[in-house]
Amino acid sequence: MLVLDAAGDVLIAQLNGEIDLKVADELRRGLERALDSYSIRHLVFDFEKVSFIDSTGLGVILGRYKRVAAAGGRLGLLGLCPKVRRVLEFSGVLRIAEEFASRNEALQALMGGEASA
Amino acid sequence: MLVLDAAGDVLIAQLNGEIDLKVADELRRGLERALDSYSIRHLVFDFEKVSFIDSTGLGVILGRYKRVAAAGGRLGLLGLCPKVRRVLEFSGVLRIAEEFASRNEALQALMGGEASA
Amino acid sequence: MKPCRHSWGVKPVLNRFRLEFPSLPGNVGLARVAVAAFAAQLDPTVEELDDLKGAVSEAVTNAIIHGYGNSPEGMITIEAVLFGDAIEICVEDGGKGIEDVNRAMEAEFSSDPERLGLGFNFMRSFMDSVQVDSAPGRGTRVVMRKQFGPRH
Amino acid sequence: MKPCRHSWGVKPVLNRFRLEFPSLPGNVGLARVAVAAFAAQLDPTVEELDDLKGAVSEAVTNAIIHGYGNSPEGMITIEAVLFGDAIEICVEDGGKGIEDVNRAMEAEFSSDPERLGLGFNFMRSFMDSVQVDSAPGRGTRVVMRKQFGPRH
Ligand SMILES: Nc1ncnc2c1ncn2[C@@H]1O[C@H](COP(=O)(O)OP(=O)(O)O)[C@@H](O)[C@H]1O
Ligand SMILES: Nc1ncnc2c1ncn2[C@@H]1O[C@H](COP(=O)(O)OP(=O)(O)O)[C@@H](O)[C@H]1O
Repeated sequence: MLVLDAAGDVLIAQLNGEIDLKVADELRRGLERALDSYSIRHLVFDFEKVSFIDSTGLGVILGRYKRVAAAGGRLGLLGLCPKVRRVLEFSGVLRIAEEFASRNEALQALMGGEASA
Repeated sequence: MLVLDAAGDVLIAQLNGEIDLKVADELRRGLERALDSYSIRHLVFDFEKVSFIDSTGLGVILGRYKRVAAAGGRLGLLGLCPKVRRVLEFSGVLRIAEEFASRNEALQALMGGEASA
Repeated sequence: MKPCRHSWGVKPVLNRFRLEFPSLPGNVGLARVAVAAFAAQLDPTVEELDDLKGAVSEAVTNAIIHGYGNSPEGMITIEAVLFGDAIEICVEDGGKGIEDVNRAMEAEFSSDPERLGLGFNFMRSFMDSVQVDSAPGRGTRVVMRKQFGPRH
Repeated sequence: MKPCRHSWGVKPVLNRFRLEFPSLPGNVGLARVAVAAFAAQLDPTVEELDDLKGAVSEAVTNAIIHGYGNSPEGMITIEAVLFGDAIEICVEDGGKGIEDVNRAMEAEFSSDPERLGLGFNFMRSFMDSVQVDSAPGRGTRVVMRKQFGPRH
């Protein structure tokens, strides 16, 4: 349900399957643990393998974004299909986040133009 | 749910989706209409696109086979995945039917070695 | 009929559901999907899920065509319970009932010449056990159990 | 609470179901799947089905976390009815209820600081109408309706 990849100060979280109440606690814990363990500035979520997400799932994502945003971090999004895009748009996430076409593009933008690690 | 193809005296019926009570009547009528309209001797069912079949679906198939068997017709099967094969085996259909690897193989065997139409 | 009673030794109930719907042919698929989505919590194999769907399909179809004689006015209830690594599924109708349950469960017995008489055989081969409780005019209840294999 | 009453002008009821399950997080997915499999009979578009799943997910999640405070001991009931080319979905809990329904339905209002307060907004944007009937100690009932677009 969650595959994490840290590249420099960017955490890329690949979400998988149905992101709802059933997985919310585990997802929250997994993300918090990563934020505690690495020195992370920016957060990128890859939605390519997400088949469903509701406001509970979005809440987990936005809660973790709030934590990095407090230290000036940015929120990146990858792999938005029309279904997921609608939910993100409607909740206002699209307005505060940056959408990227690939992992490399995200890393380049967020790591300030340095080559990806 | 049913695509019919007549080649000489062989009727190839391609089944599609979930073959259960919901579609049984329509399937029965479609097959009977074809048997009434063409001079059919042998019946071939293609299961490649079948995602589910139960004893109601098998009943429709075997009922139509009984009709052609009375005139010496044979029953051919195509496209059996493990799931469908289990149900056919368990119901005894595999014992009375012949399994073929392709449409051409079925037509060649059933049309008595003549090239397929 | 009295409600389905579930007990399977001392195993605790992990989850359960109860689904009621009218005796329409389109609802056989609804019943399969609900049971499969519910059982998926135990992480069964694809074959185990196919077995459950097959058994539910047979029992619900029987309720519609035999129990209610294809009338859409009847109600069918499915209850499913997860006990540890096992599932119990109860399919119940308030239809015409079965006079002789033993005879009805014989292979190739059917009261309808257009049918194969294999429904109960399928249920028994797909599940570990099948119990039928029925009497004329009192409806029919089929209780089926299946233990899932050790997890991969 | 009294049972869900369904009526939508003079449109005849084509089909319906009632599903009951305990307030466990794993059952949110069961509810989505059941409603989607049921609504599929009307041949909706993929977007329409996604809307139904989204709305059901929000309502059932609310019943579990707000209604029953995450206790698995509560029971949740979903009733769905097809009227012509429209669906009505009723999600009901016997939980703690809502003091001020108007305030609860405001965008970004949540009694839980960890949550977004967007659940009712999602329901309203996914469905044509959302009615909430609730009172403290009497549980909550959410009735949602959606008309499907003209068939393709
Ligand atoms: N729910 C039911 N209500 C009434 N009769 C039933 C019910 N289920 C089964 N039966 C009886 O048992 C017989 C055998 O059932 P089954 O093995 O499923 O075969 P089939 O459905 O092909 O007839 C049926 O023909 C019917 O007479
Ligand atoms: N079934 C319910 N039982 C009790 N309270 C509820 C229920 N559904 C919603 N509420 C109340 O309404 C508020 C707003 O709900 P909603 O818009 O779904 O946002 P959220 O779930 O993010 O809090 C909730 O915070 C809660 O106080």
